[in-house]
Amino acid sequence: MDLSFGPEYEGFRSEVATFLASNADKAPKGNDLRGQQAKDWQKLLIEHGYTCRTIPKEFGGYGAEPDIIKTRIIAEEFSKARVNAGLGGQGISMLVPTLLEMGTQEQKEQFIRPTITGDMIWCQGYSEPGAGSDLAALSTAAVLDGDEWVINGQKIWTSTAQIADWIFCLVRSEPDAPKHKGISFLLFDMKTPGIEVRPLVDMTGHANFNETFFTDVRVPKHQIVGERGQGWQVANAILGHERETLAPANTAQTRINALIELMKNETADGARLIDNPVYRDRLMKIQGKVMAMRFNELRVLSARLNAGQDPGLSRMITKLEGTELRHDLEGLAIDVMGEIGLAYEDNPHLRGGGSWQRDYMYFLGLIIGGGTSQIQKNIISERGLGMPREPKFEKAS
Amino acid sequence: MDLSFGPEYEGFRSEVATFLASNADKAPKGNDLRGQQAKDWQKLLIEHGYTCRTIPKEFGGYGAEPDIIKTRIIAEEFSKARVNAGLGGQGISMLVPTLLEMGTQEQKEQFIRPTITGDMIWCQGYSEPGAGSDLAALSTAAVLDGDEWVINGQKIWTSTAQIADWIFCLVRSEPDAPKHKGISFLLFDMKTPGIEVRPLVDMTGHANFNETFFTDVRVPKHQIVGERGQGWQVANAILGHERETLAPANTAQTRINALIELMKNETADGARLIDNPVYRDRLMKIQGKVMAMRFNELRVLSARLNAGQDPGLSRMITKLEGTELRHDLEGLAIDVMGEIGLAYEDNPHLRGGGSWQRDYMYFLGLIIGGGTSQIQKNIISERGLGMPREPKFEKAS
Amino acid sequence: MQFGLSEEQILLLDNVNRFLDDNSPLDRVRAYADGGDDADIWAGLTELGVPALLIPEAQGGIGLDPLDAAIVAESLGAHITPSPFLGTAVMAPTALVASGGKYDDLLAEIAAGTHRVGIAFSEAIKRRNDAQVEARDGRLFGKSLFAFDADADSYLVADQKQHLYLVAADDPGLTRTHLTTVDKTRRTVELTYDNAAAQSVSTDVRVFESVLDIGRVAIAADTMGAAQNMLDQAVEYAKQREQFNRPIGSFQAVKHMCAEMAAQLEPCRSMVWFAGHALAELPEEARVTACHTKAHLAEVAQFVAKTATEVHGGMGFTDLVGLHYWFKRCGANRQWLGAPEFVRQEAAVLQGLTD
Amino acid sequence: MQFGLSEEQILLLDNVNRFLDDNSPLDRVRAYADGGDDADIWAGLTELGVPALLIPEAQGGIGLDPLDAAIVAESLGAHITPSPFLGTAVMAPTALVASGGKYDDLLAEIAAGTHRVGIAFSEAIKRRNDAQVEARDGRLFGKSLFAFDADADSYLVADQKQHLYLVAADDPGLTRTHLTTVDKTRRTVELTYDNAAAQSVSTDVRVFESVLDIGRVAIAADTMGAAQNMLDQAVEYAKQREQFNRPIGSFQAVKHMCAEMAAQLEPCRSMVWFAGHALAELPEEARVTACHTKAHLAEVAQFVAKTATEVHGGMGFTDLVGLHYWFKRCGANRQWLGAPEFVRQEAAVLQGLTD
Repeated sequence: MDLSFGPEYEGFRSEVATFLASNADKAPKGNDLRGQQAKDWQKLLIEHGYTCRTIPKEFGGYGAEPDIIKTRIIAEEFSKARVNAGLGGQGISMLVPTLLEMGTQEQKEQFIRPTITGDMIWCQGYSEPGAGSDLAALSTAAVLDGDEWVINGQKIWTSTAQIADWIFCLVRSEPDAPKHKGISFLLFDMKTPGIEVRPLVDMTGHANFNETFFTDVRVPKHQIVGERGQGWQVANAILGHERETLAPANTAQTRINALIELMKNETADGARLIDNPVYRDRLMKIQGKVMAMRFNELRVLSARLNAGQDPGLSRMITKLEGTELRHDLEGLAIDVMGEIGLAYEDNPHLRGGGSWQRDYMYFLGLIIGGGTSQIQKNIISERGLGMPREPKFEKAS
Repeated sequence: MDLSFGPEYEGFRSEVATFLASNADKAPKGNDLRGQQAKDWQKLLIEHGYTCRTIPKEFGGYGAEPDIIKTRIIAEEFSKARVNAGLGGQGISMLVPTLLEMGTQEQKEQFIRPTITGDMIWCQGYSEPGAGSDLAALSTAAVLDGDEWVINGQKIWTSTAQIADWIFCLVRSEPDAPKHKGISFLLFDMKTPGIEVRPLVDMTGHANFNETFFTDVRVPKHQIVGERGQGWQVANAILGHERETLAPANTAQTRINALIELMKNETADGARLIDNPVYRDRLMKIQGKVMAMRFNELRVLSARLNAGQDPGLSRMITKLEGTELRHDLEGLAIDVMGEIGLAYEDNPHLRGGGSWQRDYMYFLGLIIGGGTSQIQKNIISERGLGMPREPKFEKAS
Repeated sequence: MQFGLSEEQILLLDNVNRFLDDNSPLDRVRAYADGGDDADIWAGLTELGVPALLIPEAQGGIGLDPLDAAIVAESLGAHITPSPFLGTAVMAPTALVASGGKYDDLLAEIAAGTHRVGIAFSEAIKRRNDAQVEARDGRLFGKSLFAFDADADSYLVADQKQHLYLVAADDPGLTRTHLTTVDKTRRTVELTYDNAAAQSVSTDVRVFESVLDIGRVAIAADTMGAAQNMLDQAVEYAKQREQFNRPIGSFQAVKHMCAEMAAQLEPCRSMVWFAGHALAELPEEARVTACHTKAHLAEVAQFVAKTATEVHGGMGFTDLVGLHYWFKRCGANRQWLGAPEFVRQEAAVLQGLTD
Repeated sequence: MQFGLSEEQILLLDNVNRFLDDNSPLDRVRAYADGGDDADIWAGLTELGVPALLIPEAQGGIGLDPLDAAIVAESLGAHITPSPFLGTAVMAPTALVASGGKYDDLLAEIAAGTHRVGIAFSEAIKRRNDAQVEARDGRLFGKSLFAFDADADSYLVADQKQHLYLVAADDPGLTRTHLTTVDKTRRTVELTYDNAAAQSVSTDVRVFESVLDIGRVAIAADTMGAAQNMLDQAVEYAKQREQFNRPIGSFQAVKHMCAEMAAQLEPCRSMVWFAGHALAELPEEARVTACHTKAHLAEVAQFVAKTATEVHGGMGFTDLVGLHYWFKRCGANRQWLGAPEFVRQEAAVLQGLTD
């Protein structure tokens, strides 16, 4: 057991910290993806290798070898300093790795650089109202008409669609093929006529997502990644590339510390809530779980560092357990506050800027999104525990 | 809402109470099914209509019309007085109703009277090692050889097999028929050569059940209830007859009161456990559930009283919820006692005669037995909520 | 013996349900959530006699029982209806009737739907932070957090001593500030009292307790209705929604989620009915039962609200089906008139298990 | 950075696992449960160096770390092995080593497998009813409930002040009574002290605490092993057992039960490893981590034990597959050295969140 990253990495950590100390004031504060300040900051981060670190120099990246620890150190230091860690979004996190893996040289040259500089913002067109857990059942149709695909259908959960320049989109191009073999992966401009984006308000009261409608949207034939009918493989190609985001258990740790502070400050009938043994026991239970999840993540990280080790179950369970844990944690905060816990939006008694209620709901969304808990349990039991699949009750169509 | 049974029934209640006051000393104390005292007591109870109440007089019963309230009052009064309520066992609770419904006149005359007097004790041969949740997959074979069935196979969960005179048994008589249509319902003497009974010790450390093995057991052809191949319908005929046992939520109520007493008497570091807010909150949570289950049972009872009302879901959920509740309740008792809660058998620190641990385990057995929780949830969702069955993935064999 | 609703009660339930089906569909609730009022709904409910329900016939009401109020509450919860029912038709009449004939005029106005009474009890149940209410010489000072509802004509206020006062909404000493909560189907306010004129309704703590008890049972019933409706929606959705070429309701995981909801929720209905019945008929059991019913419903509804949302998949998280209104109503009910941990503690106190 | 076991640790684990696979199969455990002894198992573990594990090389031991002890504990739990490991190899050496060179002879005997030390800590952790231990002038009075194990040569006893004493098992002032528990894989005793001669091992409460901490981590590791084994058995059973013409493991309900067990249990492994590591390397985190690990494992194992039994259906309830030995071992571990509620309370105290 060795929990240190070693002197080389501690050197890198101070380097990042030093950079942040002298440059943090240049970072944008909000989540504005469009502003000049965000682009300038992104440029600076790429130059230092603090974002787009492993993207080849020829496409505008920093061109470093993959190094999970450095990536983690960067994330930790930016999080600690509460400084914007550069542009995110599905273009950078999903499309760029996909193009690097499956795109043509032309596609790489055309799309990667503007994407990582923030000049080209993408949205993802995967899910449909009728294709959620069963994504491969998607029905948005692409019919070849001369040199153009003609697209009709509807996507949902297209976050950032309202500001996106382009979309990467799964469409059904061969309606008669088996369902996983009739899909193509297209790229097209969101300004193409026939596209309508409607904000999708969710239970938090915000429009974190959109619905996107296509009516006779015409897309040049060559704007396809991979071959016709190979879209499913293209979309899945990067599932192996784990997104290098800050470990969620660290966030849970931050949240539970905030909850402890809350319980020290809030009172009921004059008694501090931390002094209520029943709430405190719930707090301790959750703290124990957070601890277990933090150590679990260290183990996943360690397995990734030590090539050849498969993090296995410890990796598979993080989404299921991590989202439930956060939902419970935020729920406890609401409970200890009682009626004050119900405060929302412009309520002057709001605690934590309304984050307790918002995250309580948002994490219920995350329990569902990106593979519901039911799908997670299927994966854990089948891939993790080697249990038999449910028998097929009919031929895949 | 009217929770009284009315004056007529309160008169009946005092009648029962009066009977108990003057006769309780005649009742056997233990669970001995064989003793003369048990038989004399049974005879007395039948004469007064306090057991076998609705069994026709011609077969030795009391011959009353069904009256759920009287049955309940009898059960309540015997339970309150802690007096043996007469012979139980699967012969009386299951075989007799089955014969009344599906037996021939000869079978009724031959079997019912000795069964209810306690002169003929039965065991039930339904489950097999390979046929639990999927009971209809049973494979104990009965082959007709002249005027006799020749039986080979194995049954499990045959409670009272070690003392039973006779067995009512499901066997596969038509191996080539669809699985629900190849079963016959046979009756035979447990002294028939070729029967071996082995006690089945369970996690409580007791042999509450047995395994029973059949090797070339020869049974006269006519000892069949219903027709050949109709055994499945015969066995299911009485599932509609609800057994008129004392409502389990009343027992849970008794248990939670005992737990409260325990928590008032036991201490940790000198403090009464009832004064520990965390344990007390768990206690209150369980008390609330017990309350809900008690009222739910009143509703089921009421629906049964008022003909034409279907207790529906309120009836379907009692097994699932009631067994989980008791398991939790007993588990809390163990927890509050800490290491003392582990005491078992001859441990001098035993509380409640070891009932807390025993019931903690026994109720886990009940969660599983008589239709696992998974089967219960299937039933609730399909029959109670009208949700679709799982698609058949192959033809039933 | 008849455990359940009488024919009259079933008729009442049917009438209210039918009215709310027509007049409180989701779109109507959304209109309220977006800033509209509930005047037409309350007028309609008044025509059905709802505000007069608990007022004795001798005082111009209908003279029904707490169980009847619980039945109406369940329907309002199922329809997540915006209305002043809890304060105006349940808690205030209980307090006002208990004080003899003194408030007959006001009761008549309530019954006629022309006067709405809000409730400011939080500080007498579990005072948060600096909020407190003090009465001196017929005047109130301090503040109440999270009083309901926002459009009341007067407020029934409980001070620290659990004495009850009535304050007119337009009293110059009263300031009313709208407090946004997650639950947009009802509105709460903060009341600040600066020398506000207050009529003493009762200094008998038992009156406060009986008002609290019936309020808690009504909230539990509201929760029951909301949770049952979420379960019904989930079952319906699971039957219709197809993935992998079959209704998701045919997947065992989804079926069992629904079965678990039903298994937990079904006994709650009996519990709510019994709790309503006990308030009128079983005084020895009434208070503990009210506490347990309030707390138990809160826990079960939390499970149901989450699980029903999960059954709906991503759709449950969106505003499109509006399921979140029910989710949040259950969430608000959980905290109103006492959070579960504190209410269970009260149940223990009432049984002499602790101080 | 390497979060996990070193090659040496994996080797140690493999060795212990192999030995226990061969020498502590279920039949051997049953023989102990039916009244046999564990002498051969302990002799074999001694050959592997297990009792010498935590004793420094300078004192004749192997000088490994708490994490190594946790690894062995996990294997013992997985095999539900009867052995004096917890007291003799983990807790006693921690106490004896901490008291300087005073106990080198005894440590040598422990390392050689010729002396077994039992533990009587219950009264210093959470005194039940009338049990208490009082030390006066090198003599002990009173009683300890549920000391382990039954066959020790001496007992490390903590009195009310959390001072540590050593009492010889054959001291005339000591009476030892066997106490049957549900867990037949280990035996506990009641010790009564009537002027029993007691060597003072430590009056430093921190020594008591460090002994308790490592004991708790070892119990958590034992629990981890037992629970993991139950999950493994459940998965295996579900793959083999057929009902309705398919393995029950292909039913989503059964799959999801197994997935939930795995999802809860998998992080526990990391937690146990970290807790073992922290005892040696991270003194500031060690105590809180030990508490949380003990309590969290108890909760997860309770869920796993119940669920794994359910997956086995009726078979899980019988003695035939013997699953109940694991169930009961988890159940006993839950209460030993502090029940979860009290241990969480300690975690809160250690963080200054309460007194």
